[in-house]
Parts: sequence; structure tokens; C-alpha cells
Amino acid sequence: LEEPLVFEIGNTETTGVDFPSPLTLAGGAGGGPDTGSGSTPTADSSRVREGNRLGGLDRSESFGLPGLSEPETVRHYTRLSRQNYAIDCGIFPLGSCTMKHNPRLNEKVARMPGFSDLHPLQPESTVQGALGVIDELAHWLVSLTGMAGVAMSPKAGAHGELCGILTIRAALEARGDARQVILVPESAHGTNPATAAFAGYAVENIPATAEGRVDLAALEARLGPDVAAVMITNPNTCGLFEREMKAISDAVHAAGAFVYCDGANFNAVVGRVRPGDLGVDAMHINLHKTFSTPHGGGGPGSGPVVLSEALMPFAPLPFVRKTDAGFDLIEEEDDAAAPQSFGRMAAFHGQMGMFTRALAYILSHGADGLRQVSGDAVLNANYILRRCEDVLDAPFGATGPCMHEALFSDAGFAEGVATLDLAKALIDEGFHPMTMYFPLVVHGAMLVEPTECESKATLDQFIMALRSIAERARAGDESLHQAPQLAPRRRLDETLAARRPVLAWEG
Amino acid sequence: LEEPLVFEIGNTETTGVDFPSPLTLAGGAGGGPDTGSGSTPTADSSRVREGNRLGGLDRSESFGLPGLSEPETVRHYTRLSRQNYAIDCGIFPLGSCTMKHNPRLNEKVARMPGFSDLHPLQPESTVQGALGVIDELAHWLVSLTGMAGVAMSPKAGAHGELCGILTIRAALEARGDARQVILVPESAHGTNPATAAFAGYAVENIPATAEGRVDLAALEARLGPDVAAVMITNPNTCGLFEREMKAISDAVHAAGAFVYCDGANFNAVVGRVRPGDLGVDAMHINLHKTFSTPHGGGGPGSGPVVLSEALMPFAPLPFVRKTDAGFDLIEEEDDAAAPQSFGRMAAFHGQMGMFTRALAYILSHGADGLRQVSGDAVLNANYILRRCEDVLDAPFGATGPCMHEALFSDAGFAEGVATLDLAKALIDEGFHPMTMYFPLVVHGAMLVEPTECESKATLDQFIMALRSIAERARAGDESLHQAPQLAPRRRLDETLAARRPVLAWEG
Amino acid sequence: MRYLPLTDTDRAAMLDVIGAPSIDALFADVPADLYLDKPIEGLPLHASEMAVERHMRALSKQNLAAADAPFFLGAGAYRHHVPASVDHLIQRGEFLTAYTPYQPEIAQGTLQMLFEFQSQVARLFGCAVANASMYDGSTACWEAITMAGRVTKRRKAILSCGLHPHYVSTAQTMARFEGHGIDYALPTLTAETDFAALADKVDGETGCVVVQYPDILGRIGDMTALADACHAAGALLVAVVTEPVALGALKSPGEMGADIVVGEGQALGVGLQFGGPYLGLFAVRDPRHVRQMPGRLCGETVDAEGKRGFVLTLSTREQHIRREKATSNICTNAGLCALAFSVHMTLLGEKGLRALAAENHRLACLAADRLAQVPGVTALNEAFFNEFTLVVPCDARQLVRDMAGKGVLGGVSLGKFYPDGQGRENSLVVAVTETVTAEDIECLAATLQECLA
Amino acid sequence: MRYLPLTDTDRAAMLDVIGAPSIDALFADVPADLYLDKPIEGLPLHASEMAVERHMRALSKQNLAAADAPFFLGAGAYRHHVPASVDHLIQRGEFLTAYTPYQPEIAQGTLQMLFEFQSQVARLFGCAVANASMYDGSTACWEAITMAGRVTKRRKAILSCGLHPHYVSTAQTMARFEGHGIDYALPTLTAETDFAALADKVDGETGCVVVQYPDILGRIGDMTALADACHAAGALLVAVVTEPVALGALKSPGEMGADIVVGEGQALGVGLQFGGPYLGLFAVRDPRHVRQMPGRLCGETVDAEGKRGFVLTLSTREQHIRREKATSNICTNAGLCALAFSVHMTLLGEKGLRALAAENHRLACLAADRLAQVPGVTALNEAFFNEFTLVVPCDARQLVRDMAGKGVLGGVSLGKFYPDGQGRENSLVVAVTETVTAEDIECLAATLQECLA
Repeated sequence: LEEPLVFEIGNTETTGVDFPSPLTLAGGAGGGPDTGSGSTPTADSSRVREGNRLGGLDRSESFGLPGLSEPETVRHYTRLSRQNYAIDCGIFPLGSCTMKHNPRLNEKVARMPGFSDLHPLQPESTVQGALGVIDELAHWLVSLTGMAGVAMSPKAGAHGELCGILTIRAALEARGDARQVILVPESAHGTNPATAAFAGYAVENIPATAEGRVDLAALEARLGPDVAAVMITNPNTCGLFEREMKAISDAVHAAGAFVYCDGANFNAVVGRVRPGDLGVDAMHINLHKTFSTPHGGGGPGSGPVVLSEALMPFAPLPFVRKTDAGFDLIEEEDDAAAPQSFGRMAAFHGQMGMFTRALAYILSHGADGLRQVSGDAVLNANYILRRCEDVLDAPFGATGPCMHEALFSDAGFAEGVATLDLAKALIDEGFHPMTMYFPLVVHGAMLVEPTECESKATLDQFIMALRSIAERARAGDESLHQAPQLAPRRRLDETLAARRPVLAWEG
Repeated sequence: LEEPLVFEIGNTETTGVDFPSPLTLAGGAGGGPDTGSGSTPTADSSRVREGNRLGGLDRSESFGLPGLSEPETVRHYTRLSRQNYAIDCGIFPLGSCTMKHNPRLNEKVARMPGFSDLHPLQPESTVQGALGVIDELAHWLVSLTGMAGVAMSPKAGAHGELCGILTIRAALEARGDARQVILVPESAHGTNPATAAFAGYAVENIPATAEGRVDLAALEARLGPDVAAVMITNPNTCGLFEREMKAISDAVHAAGAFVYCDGANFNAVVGRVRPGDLGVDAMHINLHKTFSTPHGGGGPGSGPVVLSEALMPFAPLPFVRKTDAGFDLIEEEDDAAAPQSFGRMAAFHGQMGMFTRALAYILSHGADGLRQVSGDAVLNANYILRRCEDVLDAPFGATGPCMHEALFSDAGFAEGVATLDLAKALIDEGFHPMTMYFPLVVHGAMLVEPTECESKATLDQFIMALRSIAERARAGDESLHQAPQLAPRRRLDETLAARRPVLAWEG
Repeated sequence: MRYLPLTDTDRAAMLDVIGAPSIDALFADVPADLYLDKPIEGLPLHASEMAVERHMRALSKQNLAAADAPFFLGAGAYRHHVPASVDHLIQRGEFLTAYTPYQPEIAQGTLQMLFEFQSQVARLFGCAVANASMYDGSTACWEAITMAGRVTKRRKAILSCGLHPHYVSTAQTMARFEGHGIDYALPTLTAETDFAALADKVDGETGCVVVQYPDILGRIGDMTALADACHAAGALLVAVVTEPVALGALKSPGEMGADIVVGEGQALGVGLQFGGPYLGLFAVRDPRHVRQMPGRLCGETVDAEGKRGFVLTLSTREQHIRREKATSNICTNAGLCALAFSVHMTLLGEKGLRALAAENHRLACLAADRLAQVPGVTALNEAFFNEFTLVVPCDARQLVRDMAGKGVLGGVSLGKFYPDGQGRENSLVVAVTETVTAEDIECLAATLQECLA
Repeated sequence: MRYLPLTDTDRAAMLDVIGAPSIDALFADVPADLYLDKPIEGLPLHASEMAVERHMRALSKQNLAAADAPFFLGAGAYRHHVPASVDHLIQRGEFLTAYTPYQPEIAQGTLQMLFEFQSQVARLFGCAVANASMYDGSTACWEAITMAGRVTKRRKAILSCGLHPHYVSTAQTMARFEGHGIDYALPTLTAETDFAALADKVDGETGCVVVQYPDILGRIGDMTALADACHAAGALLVAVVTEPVALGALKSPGEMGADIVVGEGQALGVGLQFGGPYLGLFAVRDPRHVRQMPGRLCGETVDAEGKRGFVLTLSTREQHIRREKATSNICTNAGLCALAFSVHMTLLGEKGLRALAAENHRLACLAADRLAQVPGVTALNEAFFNEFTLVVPCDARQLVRDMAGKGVLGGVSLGKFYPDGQGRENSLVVAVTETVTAEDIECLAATLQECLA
């Protein structure tokens, strides 16, 4: 049975909610449930002026919003959900996306009314526990990264990147330094150059060495008084640790610029090396990657940015300040506590619902557990790398262990067989594919990130499937083009979707 | 991917829970989360005697209980769940089982700590709200049935039947009347005769008329001083209302016996006729059928029994009594409030978790909504009956409207095609089958109960599939024997399972 | 009416197909004088979700939740921490809103879970086979007595004085109607169980002896000799376990020779819930007894393609097939509670269950020592698991109420069960689980001291 | 370490395959002097679920939850009743734990939901196309300004004085860095919106005018003439909706000619959550503007067998393809919040949304009348939806704190945003939704009177 659109099964006369009818309530018969706990005001309980006070702006025409009863609604979304693959269904080895287990305790904690049912503008005296959560999480983030402080309000990783770059720009402006260029490695996430551009910078690429790391010599050669910052991902998007990170930072600092670290891969090293010790000035942390908040099919994210001593004065508003009497929330630009803040990036104080989840995760693992997390994540990736490198080309496999991701290329595939075919064939084996065609620096890249949450038995199953498909790809098995055959849909026509966009129901 | 048994993927060294290690906590480092809210006593906080105090009964040998980490556990059960059909996935038209929507508000309410986190032996002063729930639900049940009172503690429908029959027996014994026989219609649920037998009665059948109802003349002929009670289901298991119920009750009462009504089908008439008005002395109510508590793959149930004035003094313990000061719980047999109670049927006070759900449902629908519930349930069943009776034999279709169930037989199917084949073919169309081979009085019975929770669109889809399969059954389509082909499993060998029972993992 | 999908337009169209003028007309078989043509008077009409939630919340706030007090109640229902993932998983619609798996091809989720549950319970109890669950411990206990009657053809049951008094009452009530003999005496306040005395009572009429382990006073004893005595006399030994966590530390009844082991599974996964729904556990040591067992059984088999699968089996024992000759009138189990128990057991595993039991015992030892220091209080038990009996110099019923008045839920007064003035009412059963903190124990000690002063 | 499946046996076997002596050895690329070979000191070690839950609960209890007080806060975040089924459905693991649907064949659940969400938002806003959501209302507002800049090639934005002050700050901050001009003045306390005045300001440099509807003072106005003025000058009109429930009663911005309609979707399905995560809504009236839109878009297509299916589309606008030339640096949406919004919208339907809006407006009218009776208080608005401004004879910041001290969350003081001593700080914005009871309104009136006395 195919599940129709809600527009096809619902109508504007059906609803899955009830509202008290004033008449019913006035009659008293419908008021039962309200006894003892508050009642809805009735029409005769106060003087209502005639008509409404909508200023003549009544929405008189139907706008065609379909409704369903509650049973139909539950069934519609339950059925839709069953067409999804998710980490709860199996391994989800998307390199650089980090699909790890989302503990259910976190969900429970986030729903405690003392967190979920607070308005962001309540008086500070009524939200001390919530501010305490922000402060406690901040303490962990700062401790784990060895930095001076953290800006908690960015709403996702890319927003955090923007925050970091704006902080850097504010710091440069404060010293009257109008540098115009940001250097980004070829292998960077697309967000890095996009962020730099949005912050008003010109973007230049830094080349990579043959072994997949930043070319220090080339970088040093390019550094100069026009360079505001270097954006580096470490571990990098090839799944390798930047061995010369400290030297890079030193060179950047010597040139008067700042080091921005893309923290997307912090989960590979948490508890084992502190970015602050490597000379990083700013780094965003994707709470969902390192600290297990749910992805939810594409968000919401949360991207706190840890900052060095040099950048802290320029951090955005608002922030929490601990005083003897409790916690204050510094929200105003003219507050004496924030004379140099670059300003506000969004309404309110950040992704509280993600903070509670991340804090519950961090406390559950503790300092010892988080260290084991990075260890197991790296162990799992190396296990996949070594068990597959005889049938799949591992471009940097010879240079040593990888970090939390195993990177393969399509070298060795028969003519006409592509990374895409291998990925779709994995679906038929019951697995979600790895990240395809990223990083761009490797041809037909396949970036496999198992995370620490997979058992050896699952990895062995996955490796067996991957090896068997790789053999077929090398042999030029034509049937790979037909995959997937066992999914809810066969391959979808993305070209058609873009050429003739249908972006809303038009029935 | 097939999901292995937990015994095949787990081991005795893996666990998905953590416990505070006294050593860690004593060191202080692990105590973070406990700050401010209570800490686990540490080894040095009190004098622990050496060793344990298990009296030498330590369980020293491994007993082979496998464990999984939390991610593996979530995945194991998520995958298992996806092999289930459920009301959340589609129509579940099991006649006599009543699969209706389970509102999510009920689940939320049942989990309020003030209900879910109460010990049954807490002092009464600390559980007044819980006793209030029992009292409020009891008030509704009594009002909707027109009876004198209700025994809330039975744990399921069959337990309620037992409660009702024991109450009757206690009432008879109290008047020194040792009647030995209970009369049960041929079409009764199997629980009826089983219950009567367990309560120490001989069971005799009452025949049915050609139009599927109790034969009043035959019943009157059988009544006599040896008959303790008659157990009748109304609406009956053929989906018909017992038109002569009042006459039956009068005859039974005139013979000095009691009328037990199986309330499994009360959902068909709730809000439209009160069993008390029909002369019923005792009736259990399956809270999951009429009042939407979840089935949970086979329970838990809850079977409160409403009782007439004549039976109330003999109701079992415990029960709630309302006083000026609040609610009392009468638990002891020697309590002056219960001099004639027949005793206790189970520990504690009944299925509280189901009471909160049922009450939330009842309050949501209210007296008007419950009446609409029975109306829509009967409307849906008659719609199916009339839309299918030209291709499926409806043995009692000519006698008038049905109640909440449409009953069909296999008359007209080609030789060699059975009700089972039709049912399994429905699975391949994406639907759960109806009840098969019940009631026993109709050959190859198919009992379809759509409930009030299905939309017309869903019914039309279901009817289309049912009609098309019925046509194939009439034509003798051999492929029906192969169904289901699209389910997680093909037909399972039940004979093998019974012949060589494997009831526990033996690996 | 948010749960009803039909619109008035739908209703009219459907009535048209049926050929009836109105929904009321479909109820023509109901005698007109008894038919209610409008909502019952005096009852509220439908209400919004918000209004219902508000009303139920107000009722819930009139209770003192266990989490909001130092909490020490046991006596057949135990408060343990239930991992959040348990509740998440049992709320999967495919589990929550499924029916009994009568169509096994589309119910393998429930069926495999039940097979795993049966296997887990069997191992926990040291038995060969367990069923797919029953209503609760007390009814499972009674079913064990009737099963022993069927196996031995003897209708006398000897109950230990340490059996939970509600279980005793249930058995006495049912026995009276079904014609069984019950031999039972109220407990005396000794440190030891009555197992030795029970062995002496077994005779040729005895169908079974029923013991609880740990018993209502928290006492534990070796039942091996009692099992031997039963077997020598042709009787069965039935063991009742109301606190399954204990078996993470204590030798199982099956290992000691119990023939039928039943229990209350509430402690794992299910929660307190003010007494229900709970989870009856039922297992037998000898697989030959399977056909006399009550309740549902899930068994392994294969499908038409030879794939492993699971079905409900041996249903010829059950009421829907055998009707008045069934082994029980039960036609349901406690499926969702069994799922919760099984998920919790899977999360624990043997390692976790042992750790949980050790933590319970450690804390109980600490508490027993501390409370025995309160003037006037003595601890009865030498051996115990996570629950023990305190003898106090007053009627413990009032003591419990006094402590509740101070916000402390300090235990279960035995006077609630044995109000006979023979001294039993001067005792308090205290349960200590992993949810108890050091502060809680100190608070209980101080409150006890205050109330006894 | 309950989230880690590997056992030490597994680890040893895997290291053996890899050929490494230890896990530490896998980190050989980290300079030895910077490698931490043990847990960071001063931080707690791992803790049980029970301990963590207890700690978090203690923190949560240090807050005053909205449900526990008469509650009247709005100003960009609204408390509505969220049906229980919404939270149930978003916790389905298949939604909760899925990633961005990059493999559409096994992500149709998320994709179809997004397509439905886009369609619902478009209809609510009176627009042709909506995207798959953004971070929140304030960032969506800024994205609309930059999009208008791309469409018109003009970098000046005129902001209404009624725009939410956080949205203004966000735009001012971003504009400073990205080189946009912002024309904005603080609001004056009049009953009418500034739409007419804004129309006069539009000139040939103007890329867009940004208005809020209802605005921060709860005022509403017809924006048709302003839209005409914008279009005449080659500028776009951007409308911001922070309370989407209003559009169940009020004419949509799209109907009145707004070109880009953005909003905060939190009010439906998402809940208060102390400010986040929320839900940015973004729609355009003219489908030709689609290729200048930021954020993800889900589109309909067919699969290899011709079946309808959905994919993310027009991704050449996005950063992972276009890098520094993308329309935005955003690489996520608010998927789970969009799901919650969409489920709530589906439950409501047009009938339910209209009823919900009517109930909000009815209660707000009652409250406005009642509060205006409090001595010293005057109501500013003539027209409003569910939120209005009260002018009070003191600094409302202190008033709000005083009321909180009495357990009443009585509104948002405008002084919090406009502390400039020009009179704006003497006003209080009061929001009244369906969650407010008659008792709450009386309580607020009495508390106001008491605090002002």
C-alpha cells in the first residue's frame, strides 16, 4: 500500500483536535474534566464586545489546509516512518555525518517540564536551573577542548562556523586590521568556503600533500598580512589527523592571523587531544556528532563555538555569567559585561533542547567514557579499513592508521561502475550507504564512519556485504546499475525533479 | 537482514546499564551528577560487615542471560517491531477483539508520576488522587451500564468473568442454594465455558435460532432449580443484538438464577442501551475493547465487573469507598464494610495503569462522544456487510442490520479454498485479516469488526481487496494457497511447533 | 470527537449504501423503550485533550509519588530504576497497538520477543520452560497450585507462612470455590524460614508445597531438603519469587529442586503503577510438565520456505480450543509488561543483573545496620536480600502513617496484613533498592527515631 | 559505558586484525606531548543513568515551568497545547534517528513529510513555495533580507519598528559584516502599525521592507498598500510571522502582496523549550524566485519504475555543491521541528486551526478588557490577535520581576528590549493562548493591581 499525501486523504472539514464549545461549557455538562483545576472562561463570564478585534483582516477564504482525525494522523506518520532507514534500524556509516546512537535518557531529560516548558524571556530568577545547564555544559566543552570560553548560541554547525569567523573578524577590526582572505583546504566541507564568503571574505584554497594532509610549506608560503584566518578540519575530511597542526597554528599566529578549526570530527579525538593545545582559536562543536543529540532527519543542530583567550571578548550575545547570587543572562549589547561583543546572531539563547541532551550524554560517559568513545570510534574505522583494503582502494591506507573514518576510492572498479552503484547495492543488502563523492580530493570517494556504537558483529556483517559488492564492482557486474531493488523506491529521477520543480502539492 | 535472537547476539559480559562503582564514587571524581540531589552511599560511609548476608545461597554459576549495550538493544527491538502489523499500521478488523485506536493522550496520562510511581501499599493519605481515579472511572462504568456497582480489581476480561460467576456463586451460597449448572450459548467465547468450569459448575449449551440468536423457548425449557446462571454475550458473537434479552433475563430471574453478560461487545451499544435495563446481573467490561486501552500484543487487560443490587454485597476485595474525608480502600475480609465479600482474586487493587487510560478516553469522548462511538462502529460494520454480501455469504444478513461486526461464511468458495486462504491473501494486500473460524456456529466463519476508528476511504480500500479475493476464492484460484507471499514470513508450520515443541532457546 | 474519522458527509453516503435512514435505525433490534436516544444525562460531554490532561494532572498531583519521598516500600512490589529505552521501545506502535499474534506471518516481532522472554525467565528461574506470562504473581501462584493438582491428582496445598498474604488470600478464595484444600498458618517472627517445618508436614495427600523466596519477611532459606521431601511424597514444590532481582544474587529455585517457579515480574521494566498491570511469571523445571501448564506458549518452527519463525503453540490446552476442559480460563497474557521485562533483562544481561543485585544487597545491608541502631528497633533477619523486617515497640500501622505525615514512605507495616494483636503488627518490612540514597537512609533512621520517641 | 557495544575481547581481536598493539597506538599521529593518556582531571567519570537523571531532574526543578504558573508570555515564542500524538510520532526512531535524506530510496518517510510540510507552510502563508525549514524565525528573517538583496541587487533593507527586537539585532549584526544597509527606528507606542510610514520611505535604493504581522506590540495592519509601494519602487516586501496560529484568523501576508513570508514555527508542535530549537519558516509568493531561495527544498519526482517519490532538489543553490557561491551557508534544516509542526498542522487541519485561532482571540479579548480595568493600566491596541500591549505607570521590568515573585508569569516587559527611558519601558506585552483559564486572567488582574498599588 502506498501512503498518499495528507492533501489526498485529508480535507478541510476534518480535524484531530477538539476545542471546548463555549455553549457546552456554559451548560455545565461538558465541564467535568475541568473541575478542580481551572476552567475555560465562558461567553457569559465577562463582557465580550460584539464581533472580533481583528481590524477587518479576517481570513475569510478557505486556504485548503487538510486535516485528519487522530487515528488517521498516527497511521499516516507511522506508515511514512516505516519508509525511512535510521540508526535505530541499522548501521548508518555516513562519513563526516557521524550517525551515533541517540540515548533515550536524553530524550526523557529534554522533556522534563522544567526544561521543555520554559519561555526564553522568563525572569532570570525563574530559570536558574536552565541557566545552570548552559553553564555546566559550557564547562565541559571548555575543559574538553582546552579553550578559554564558549559561545553557546549558534544554532547548528554552519552557524557556529559563521560565529567563529565573525568573532575573528571582530577581533581583527578591533585592532584595525582589515584582512580580506581566508584560506581553506581543498578537502574542506562546503560550509567552510560558504561561511567565509558570507562573512565577507575572499576564499583561497590550500593544497594537500600526497598523503592527504595540509601542505604546510604551501600554507606558509601563502600566509601574509592579507590573511585573516585559516579554516582547517582536524581530523580532516580524509579521516586523517593533521600531524603538523601545531606548526600550522604557530605559522598562522606568527602571520597575525587566526586558526579556525572545523570541529565536525572532534568526536574522533575527544578526551585524547585538546584543540586548544594545538593552537586553535575557534572551533564549533556539532553537538549531534560528538555528543549524541538526534539528527531528526536533518536537524535541528546546535553549534557552540569554543574560543581562545584572544577571541573571547568578541563573542556574541547572549551569554550566561555566573555570579555569587546565581546565573545572569547577558543579553544587551550595551551591557558592561560585553563591551566588545560582536552582537546577536539569532533570537533567544541557543538550542536549549540540545543542551540538555548533550549534557546528559556527557555526564553518562564522563571523562573516562568520552575517551573510550573516541578510541572505539577510531578502532572501528581502522578495522573496516584493514578488512577491506584488499578489495577497495584506500588512497591513504599506507600512511598509517586512519582516525574515525575509513576512506576508499573507486580505483579498481570496472569501466562504467561508479561509487553510486556500490552505494545503492549496499541498500539491497540492508545497510545505509557511506558518504559518496566526498571529500572531493579523492575520485569516487567513499567515506565510511562506523562510530563507536557498532558492535563487532555488525561491522563483520557490513564488511562482508561491502567486500562482496566491491568484488562485483571490480568484475563489472551490470546488475549493480539496477540497485536498489529491495528499497521502498527504485532510483529516483533527480534530474527531473530539478528541471521541472514540483515543490508543493498542487491538487 | 534477519534479526537473530538476543541469545545469539548478546553475551553474559555485555550490559546496557551502568552502576556506580563505590570506588569511583568514593574518589569523588564520579560523583558529579549526584551533586545536589542525593548520593549513593559509599563503602566507607557506614560499617559494612564483611562478605554478604545471603545465607550461603549465593548464585555462583553463570545462568547464561545474554546482555546487549543500549544501542544494540534499541536496534534489536526496533527491528523486531517492524515485523509486526498493528493498528498504527492499518485496519485490524479482528471481530470480537475490537482493535480501535489507542489515543496517545492516554499513554501520557498513565505515565504521570503521580499515577505510575505509586506503590500499591502506600498509606491512603498519600494516594487520594489515585483512589479518586478509580472512583471516577467506577462512576462512569456504573452510569453507562445502569448497574448498582462495579468490582474494579479483575485483571482481564476472563478474570472478570470469573469474578462475576464467583459473585453469583457467593450470592447463591449465601441463600443456601447449591445450584450446579451454568447455561452457555453455542456461539459463546471459549472463556465462558472455561470460566464456568473453573468456578466449579457443569456447563450446558443453549441452542441458537436459525437467525443466530439465543433460542428463548429452548432456554426456558431448560431453566430449573439446578441452574445457577446463564452466560450470554450481547451483542452476541454473530454480531447481532439479542432482541429478546429482557425476556431472557426475566425468565432466568423467575427461575431463581442470575444473568451473566459477556461484555466483550459492549462497545457496540455503549451510550445507546444500558445492560442494567436489560436485566443483567453481572457483566465484565474489557477496558481495551470499549475504552481504548492498548492491546500490547496480548495484554495486559483489565476487566471491571458491573453488578446488580442483588450481587453487590458479594463483590470481591478490595474496593474504594468514598467518605466525607476522602477515599478509603477496603482491603480486609473482616472489614465491617464488606461482611459478605467473596474474598480476594489477586494481589493489590487492579489494573491502575489501564484505569487512567480508560478514564482519559471516557472524558475525551464524554457521554455524547461515546454514543457516537457505538453509532459509527455499527455504521462501519453494516457498510462492509452490505458492500460485500453479493460476493461473500452473510448467513444472517437477511435478518436486518448487524451490530459492530459483519459475519460471513465460506459458503460459495470453490472446493479446496478455505477461509484461511482468504485471510492470508488479505495479508498480501496490506491488511490484517479478520477473525477466522469464530463463532463456531458458522462454517468457515469470517468475523469483520472495523470499529469506529476507520475512515470511509480505508473501508473502501479494504472492501475492494476483500471483494477481489472473494471472487478469486469463488473461482478456485489456486494461488491463494501460497499466500502470504509479501509478509515477513510465509505460512508457518504450526503442526511442527506443537509436535516437537521448542519453547526456549537451547543454544 | 478527535478519534472519529467519519464526517457527516461520509455517514450520509454510507447510510445510503446500507439503505437505512439514520444510525439510530441500525439499532432497531434494541427494544424501543430501552433505547437511549440521547447522551446519558448527568454525565459530561466531550472535552478537549487539554482539558482532560489538566484534569488528570490535578488528580495525579493529589498523590505522593515515590520519587518525591525517601521510599522503602516492598512487600511484593519493588521500585527499581527502569532505563529510559525500555519505555521508549514499548511505546513503538507496532508493539503497543498489536493484538495477540494470531496471524504469525505478520506478528513475528511480538512472537520472537515472547520466545526470548520465555527463555530469559527460564534461565532466571533455573527452569526448562516458561510461559508467555500471566496476569500477575498472585494469580500465577494460584495457577501453579491448580497445575500441581492436575499433575499429582491431589487437591491439598501447603502454603508457607512466608507467602505474601495477598497471594494466600487469593489462593484461599479460589480454593474455596474450586474445591482445593489449603493448609496455612500465620507467620511467627523468627529469623529463619519455615521450610524445615513444611518438610515435616508433607504427606500422601499433599499436591504441593508453596514457598516464597525471599519471603514476605525478607527471609531466605535453602529449599533443597524441602524439595526432596516433596518429591519423596509425590508432591511438587512450588516456589514464588516476588522480587526477581534477587535471582541476580541468589541461587535459583530451579537449582534447588522446585518443580514450578512462579513470580511477579513487576520489578524489572514494569514499574510500580499503584499495583497493576503487573506481570505473572510461570516456569517448570521438568519439560514433561509443559502440557499441564496454563497460559500462552510461544514455540519455534519454520515457514513454508524453511525460515525460522515463531508461533503460539500447544493451544489445545487453552480455552478458545478446549473450552470447559482448558488448563485455565485465561485468554490473555501481559504482553506489554512481558516486553518491558524482556527489554530490561536484555539491557542488564547477566553482568548487569548481578551488579544490580549486588548494589541492592549492599545498600540493604547498610540500611539494616543503620536502622538497628535506632533505639527500640531490632532487625529480625540474619539473611536477606534487599528487604528485611524490623521489630518496633508499637503498632507499625500507625508508625507508617506518622512517617508518611513527615513525607517519608518508610516501609510496609505487617499489621496491615496481620492485624491480630499477636505481635506481628509490631513489625515493619523495609525494602532497599538501588534507588535509595545515603540521605534517604539517614532520613528514615531519623524519622523512625522521632516517631518512636 | 552502556552505549559502547565493544567488549575487551572484541577490542583485542580487532587490534590483532589491524596489527596495532593498543588503541592508543592508533593515535600515533597526535604529537606525543599533546596526547592525553588518561581521562582529563577534575572532570567526573561515567555515571549511571539513574544518577544522571537525578542530577538533571534536580536542575529542572530549579525552574518555574510555564504549566505551574498563570502564564502570559509571548513576544516571539508562544505556549500552545501540543497534542500528545505529536510527541509520540516525532519519537519514532525512524524519524528521530535518521539523517538528512541523502539516499532518497530509503528516506521517503522524511522526504514526503517535508513535501507535505512545504505545502502546508505555503498555504498557511498564502505563498507558492516554501522551503524545508531553517534554524528559526530570526535567521530566516535575515536570510530573506539577503535573498531580497540578490533578487533586487539592492542592499538596503527598511525594517518596521514593530519587528521583534531580537530579529532587528540579528539583522543589524549580520548586515554590518555582510555590507547591507539597515534602516530602523525604535517603536512608538501608538495603536496603529507603521506600515503607512514605511510606504513613504521606500525608494530606489530599497531592496526590501520588512514588517512583522502581528508585530511586537501585537498590532496588526493591512499591508496591501505597502506591498504596492514596494513593487512600484522595485523592492520586495518581506513579512515576518512569529505567531503562525494568527493565520487561522487573519488574512495571510501572501494574499496581501508580501513577496517573501518568513516566520517562527515554534508555536505549532514544537513547544517553548527555553528558546530553542525552534523552526524557521520561509516561503515565496512568486515561484520564479525559487532559485534565489536559501535552504533545502524537497521536490516530487518519479523512480525508475515510474512511482511517485520525493528528493531533495535544486541543491546547486547549496553550499555542499556551490561552496562559496551558495545562496546560504546553511547545511541543515530543523527537520524534527518541521515534523512536529507538520503533524500538528495535520491534526488541526483548516477547521482545527480556525477553531484554535478563534479560541485564542476570544480569550485575548476577554483578558484585554479585564486587564484594562486595573487602575493605572491602559490597553494600547485597537486591533490584535492573541497578544496586546498594556501601558503601565512604572518600569515594566520591575513589574514583571515582582509578579514572578508572586508566582505569576505576567508578560514580557518591553523595557527588556527598549531600556532607553523614552516611555517604551513602561509597557508590558501580554499573550493569551488557549492554555489560559479564567482563573489565570483573574489572577493576573489581581496581581497587577497588587503590584501597582
